[in-house]
Amino acid sequence: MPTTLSRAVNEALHHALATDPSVLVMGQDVGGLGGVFRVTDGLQKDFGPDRVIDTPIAEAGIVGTAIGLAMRGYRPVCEIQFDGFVYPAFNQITSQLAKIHARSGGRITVPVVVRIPVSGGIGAVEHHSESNEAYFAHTAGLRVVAAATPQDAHWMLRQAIASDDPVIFFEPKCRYWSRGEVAADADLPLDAARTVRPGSDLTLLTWGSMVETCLAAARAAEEEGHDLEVVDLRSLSPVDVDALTAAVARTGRAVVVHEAPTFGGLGGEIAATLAERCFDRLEAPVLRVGGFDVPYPAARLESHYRPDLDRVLDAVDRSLAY
Amino acid sequence: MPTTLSRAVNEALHHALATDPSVLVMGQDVGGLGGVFRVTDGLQKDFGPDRVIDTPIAEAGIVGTAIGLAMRGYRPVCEIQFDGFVYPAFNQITSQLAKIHARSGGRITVPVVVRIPVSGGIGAVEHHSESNEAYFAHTAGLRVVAAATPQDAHWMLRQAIASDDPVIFFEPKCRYWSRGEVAADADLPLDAARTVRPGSDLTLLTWGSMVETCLAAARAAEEEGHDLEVVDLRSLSPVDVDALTAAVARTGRAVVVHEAPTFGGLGGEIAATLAERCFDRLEAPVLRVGGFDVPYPAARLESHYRPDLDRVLDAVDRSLAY
Amino acid sequence: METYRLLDPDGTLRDDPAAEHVDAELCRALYRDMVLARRLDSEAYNLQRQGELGLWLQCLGQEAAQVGSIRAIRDDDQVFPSYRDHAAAMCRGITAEALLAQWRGVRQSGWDPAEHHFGIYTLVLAAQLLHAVGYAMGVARDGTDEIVLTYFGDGSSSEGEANEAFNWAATVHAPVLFFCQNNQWAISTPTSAQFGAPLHRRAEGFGLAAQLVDGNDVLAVRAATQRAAEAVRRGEGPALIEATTYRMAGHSTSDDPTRYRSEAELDHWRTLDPIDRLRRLLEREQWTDEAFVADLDAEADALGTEVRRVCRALPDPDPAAMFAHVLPTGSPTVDHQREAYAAYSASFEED
Amino acid sequence: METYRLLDPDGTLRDDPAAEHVDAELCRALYRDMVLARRLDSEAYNLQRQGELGLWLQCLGQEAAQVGSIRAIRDDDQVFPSYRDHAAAMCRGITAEALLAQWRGVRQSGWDPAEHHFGIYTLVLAAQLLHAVGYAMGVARDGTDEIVLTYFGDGSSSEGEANEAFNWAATVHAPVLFFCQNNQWAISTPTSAQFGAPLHRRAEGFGLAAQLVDGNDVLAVRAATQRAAEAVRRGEGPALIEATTYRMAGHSTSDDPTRYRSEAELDHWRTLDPIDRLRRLLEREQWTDEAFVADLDAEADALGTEVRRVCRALPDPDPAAMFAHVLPTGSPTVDHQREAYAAYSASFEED
Ligand SMILES: Cc1ncc(C[n+]2csc(CCOP(=O)(O)OP(=O)(O)O)c2C)c(N)n1
Ligand SMILES: Cc1ncc(C[n+]2csc(CCOP(=O)(O)OP(=O)(O)O)c2C)c(N)n1
Ligand SMILES: [Mg+2]
Ligand SMILES: [Mg+2]
Repeated sequence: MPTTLSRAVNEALHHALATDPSVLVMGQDVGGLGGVFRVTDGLQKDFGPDRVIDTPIAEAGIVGTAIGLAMRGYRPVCEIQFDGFVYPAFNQITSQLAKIHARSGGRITVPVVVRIPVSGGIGAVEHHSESNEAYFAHTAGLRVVAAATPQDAHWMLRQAIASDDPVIFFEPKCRYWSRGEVAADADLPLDAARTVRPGSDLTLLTWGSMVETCLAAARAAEEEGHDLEVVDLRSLSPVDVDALTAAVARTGRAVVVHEAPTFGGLGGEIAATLAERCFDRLEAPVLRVGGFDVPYPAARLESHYRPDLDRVLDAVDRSLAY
Repeated sequence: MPTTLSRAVNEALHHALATDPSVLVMGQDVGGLGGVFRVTDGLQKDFGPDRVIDTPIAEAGIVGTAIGLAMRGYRPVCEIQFDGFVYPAFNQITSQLAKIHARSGGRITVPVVVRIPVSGGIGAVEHHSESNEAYFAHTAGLRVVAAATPQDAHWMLRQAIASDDPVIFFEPKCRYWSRGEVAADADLPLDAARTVRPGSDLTLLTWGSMVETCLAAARAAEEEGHDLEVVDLRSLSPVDVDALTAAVARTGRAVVVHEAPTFGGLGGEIAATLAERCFDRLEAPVLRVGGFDVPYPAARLESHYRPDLDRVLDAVDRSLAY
Repeated sequence: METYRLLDPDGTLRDDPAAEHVDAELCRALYRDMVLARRLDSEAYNLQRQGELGLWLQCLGQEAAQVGSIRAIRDDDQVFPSYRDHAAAMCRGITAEALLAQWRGVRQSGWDPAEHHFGIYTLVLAAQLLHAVGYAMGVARDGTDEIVLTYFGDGSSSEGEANEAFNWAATVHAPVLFFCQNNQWAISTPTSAQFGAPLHRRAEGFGLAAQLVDGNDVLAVRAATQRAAEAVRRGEGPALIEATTYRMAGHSTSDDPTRYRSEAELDHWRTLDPIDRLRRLLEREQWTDEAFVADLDAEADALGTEVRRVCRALPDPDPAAMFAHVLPTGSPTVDHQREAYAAYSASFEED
Repeated sequence: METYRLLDPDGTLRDDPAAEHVDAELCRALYRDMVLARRLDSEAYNLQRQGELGLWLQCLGQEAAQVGSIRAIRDDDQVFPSYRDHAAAMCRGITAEALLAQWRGVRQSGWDPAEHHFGIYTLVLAAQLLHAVGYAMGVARDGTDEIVLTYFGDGSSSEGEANEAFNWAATVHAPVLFFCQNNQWAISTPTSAQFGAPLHRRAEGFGLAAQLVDGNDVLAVRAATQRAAEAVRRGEGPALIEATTYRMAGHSTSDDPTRYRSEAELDHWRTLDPIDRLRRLLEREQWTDEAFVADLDAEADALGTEVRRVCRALPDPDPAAMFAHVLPTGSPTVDHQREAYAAYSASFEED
């Protein structure tokens, strides 16, 4: 039975809570309400308010106390209500969560997972549609991942919770209601990229909310006789560079697609790396399709802001025509 | 008479305070102490504690109240004591300072300058040597600049204060005591890159603390018969892409050098852009030399962490040998 | 601290010096403000249900807290609102169109803060408190006698930035009045999970002059705000008012409050409704008559019609709007993207 | 609130129930702790002046606040320090070598927090307060009877995170004791520019049990901390102690305090020196003798020698250390960089 991405996350949390008494779920409204996206629905009923904790509205507090709990041996899974509300916790994330393992010479580990519903596409008001993965990916000491399917949302979250690393876990909110199978086992480690669709003419590299868009573009291109490969990065830090390089070395053409503003986005890192590693194999420049370099616009403009099938295909055409 | 970079900043602040009654200087210890780097030395004596304001220790408060003051018609110049202490203000910077002009449909302007002594090289303790420009450059709605010389520190700061844009102003703290001439006028607009040294074999692209390192590398390479160009980006957002592209199109080889961790750093953006724009002109991949993807290490290791002349030359050699 | 109240739920005025200034004209005006606000609020709710708005956050039940406070300060006193302060906004002359635009998703904000001395809504909780303090510092520097008022909720008070604002204001003695609408809930989180001691006590601890007031009593809110505002205006330092009220609706149109609160609780608060309460006074004192009621009904109906009309008429923005106002001095990067996107869009039309 | 004091500056014990538990053994032990801490502190200062340390932040003058508080809690009570808490650290058995490593720049921290129940120093002001609250939540969940104590300064109390911690602790009733060393200065900023009302009052406003204590009176600090700690341990909820003390040195070895404070102020506080004060009591009560003094002198001298020795002996770290412990489970990116850097470095040796 295909399940929704939201449900797949819920079941991962349920499993973690059920099998590991040190796991805690904490965040604003995660308890009785089940979170604003109902991702934590029913968890407090099953595990009680001491393990599924409604917190005060204080994001630094959520991450900061989670760090303290982790130091005590707990494995807190924090929810940040929306992407745009993680910034009050930025100090705790960058200077503490990311660095404390190194700062302590490896003596302190803080297995905290910070779940962030991310990106746009749901017609939300301002600050509710940010794609801010680049800030975290650039922060050494964090593991940063983005799930695009129910399978990955479920298994990557279970892997993230089981990992001793601090993990920033992005869930594309516009995909919460999308359905897919969740297998009985993880089929990839947390830090591996996935070839979602093989192809020989050009590689689309993407993650999170844009995976489906790229798949749609690949299907559309197929009708025009182009065989596009789609790679879902999944792990945004560290990036599975070898897999990406191998793919692009094979096709000779690459387009990186993400929803975040293009300038200084993670796409720059990927494109730069591929341009360096595949220098002699590239038949066209690595192109990027991203959000524009403007604050995320009002809801009625988001279809213009977010990369869509046409914009991806436009870049594909430019690359193929090169 | 050559002046220090620190003094050049001081004089720019002095000039702004003297000529524009709406300018305020605010931050921790900027008054009687003159700041921990003495950059604001004497300003409170000359302009009083109402214009050179010692604030409580609350970085969100510094930026947040500066925004309010700007809404009232003031032009606050905030000092963040060290790079690593800007994160508590990250929320005010990303969601308010950067976005409020757009959010208000252009009705609100917030001409706030946030000065940040940045980067390492002074043997400091943890959190005092961060190179965090990429976070801000990726944030649409901010102007981000880095001064590398007394001339630029002075004139770019005066331009930043005069500008209606919110500006993140980076001062490389290891260069505070370096000396240079400050001309009677600005010689470049705030958003222009500068060719610090012309050259025909390869272009070194850099900013802030690494400009001097790259110049030293170019001098060393000259002895080996290589003619390296050095371009100081100065403006990190927006980037003077045309100037960079023109330079690299000419030399056909580029190495981007910065002190921040390489992964997801601004170097990726620059390299990706150049690789795309100069695809047919590049004789070698655009290489990057940056800090390692680790938390900034203990002081006794920083000489290993920071790109130095040898690491730059190593990349230059690899590029030239390609 | 005892809750300050002038008007009991049954509509009797208490014996209090402030009650002496209460007259028919005042009560009718406040009543009108509240009734019109509630009408706009319910029309907007309906429009959201019909898909005309993306989201709406109701101020239902909080009309007295907002109307009483904003009517107690001067029109040139700058206000920094949160996002549920529609009644206050309306008192400042902000139109239905301006109020709805943001929630329809055609703009990020609706009105000119300078024109109305009323800032744009702030959705990032508590951020506006620091802006208010900074603005107030500017007012003090300018030597004028305005004050600044900022609205926020019980939940927002837990944010670090809210507390930095309280402390900063107290330290620099800024002419700012913090106004908390404690509506008992922050989405699904009750105040018992938000703080360990009442906010007005915390405010005193920071050195703010604090009052606790019945937020469903528009007369008490007005009197308390007047008192606080005048003290702030006289330079006696910043103040905080905690107004006890209740969010009668869900948090937003996306919320399902039945998941976390009881009908009994709602019933209790229904008996404390701020509009009913004032109407009881109007009736008891015979300060109302058929004409007043009929006129107000008609005015509310007209407003309802207007709200529906302007909402549906709000045009979708031009994509170019997205590229406007990124940097006041402009950016070649953005210019280039605007042009490229226009050319790209045009290429479809050619097809 | 009156400042709690047991020992007057002239060395007389006040008439207070807590004074009854004061005896020679206790006073000698506390005196020894303070004298040794001061010695380490001054040796480290000298080493910095000689270039052996990159930076040093002295605890000079604050020994009573630290020793009195840490000696009042159990050894298994977890402590989250700030960065100037050397006297407290020493009481927890942290060696001079561990204390100096960070400031010499050979490591980012010195000791094992689990072994000493004493966290690594936190340089980002107030961040540790939230860790302490979270840790305390864990203690409460575990159902053990430890408590958590966290140190911070007057200046740090203005940070949003500090206030989130106060509020959070009060809300969840965490077994945590916030200990503020109000040393009157935050670098060059006096408390008058830091807050508008005393911190202990603010703490009460948050719902914390608060005490104000003479931080230069080691006996009062110890008694107050014991009282607070036992209440926290009994589950009565979180508490805060504000200890009034003074930073006798500059903020750090990089600071020049003559720029912002007067010699007269320093002179005043010299008369309140915590070590002198306890020595006066020891002498007055004849709880000291030549042997004690001589032994302690010798012990302090030995410590001084040891501090100089271990500091100079601290080896420069291997560059590979930079790549260690980035992610607990490792990262191919970092592995690759470590290997590449090793190969690169080796290439020089070949030359
Ligand atoms: C920094 C931040 N964190 C979280 C949110 C999500 N959020 C929106 S409203 C809300 C509850 C606010 O409660 P309160 O301050 O009491 O205001 P009310 O909605 O009751 O008027 C939350 C958690 C946000 N907008 N901003
Ligand atoms: C978030 C942050 N902002 C600024 C600083 C810079 N800084 C270091 S110590 C200090 C003063 C702290 O004063 P206080 O908390 O009273 O502690 P004390 O040094 O007096 O012990 C400042 C501003 C910092 N370390 N962290
Ligand atoms: Mg509320
Ligand atoms: Mg202090």
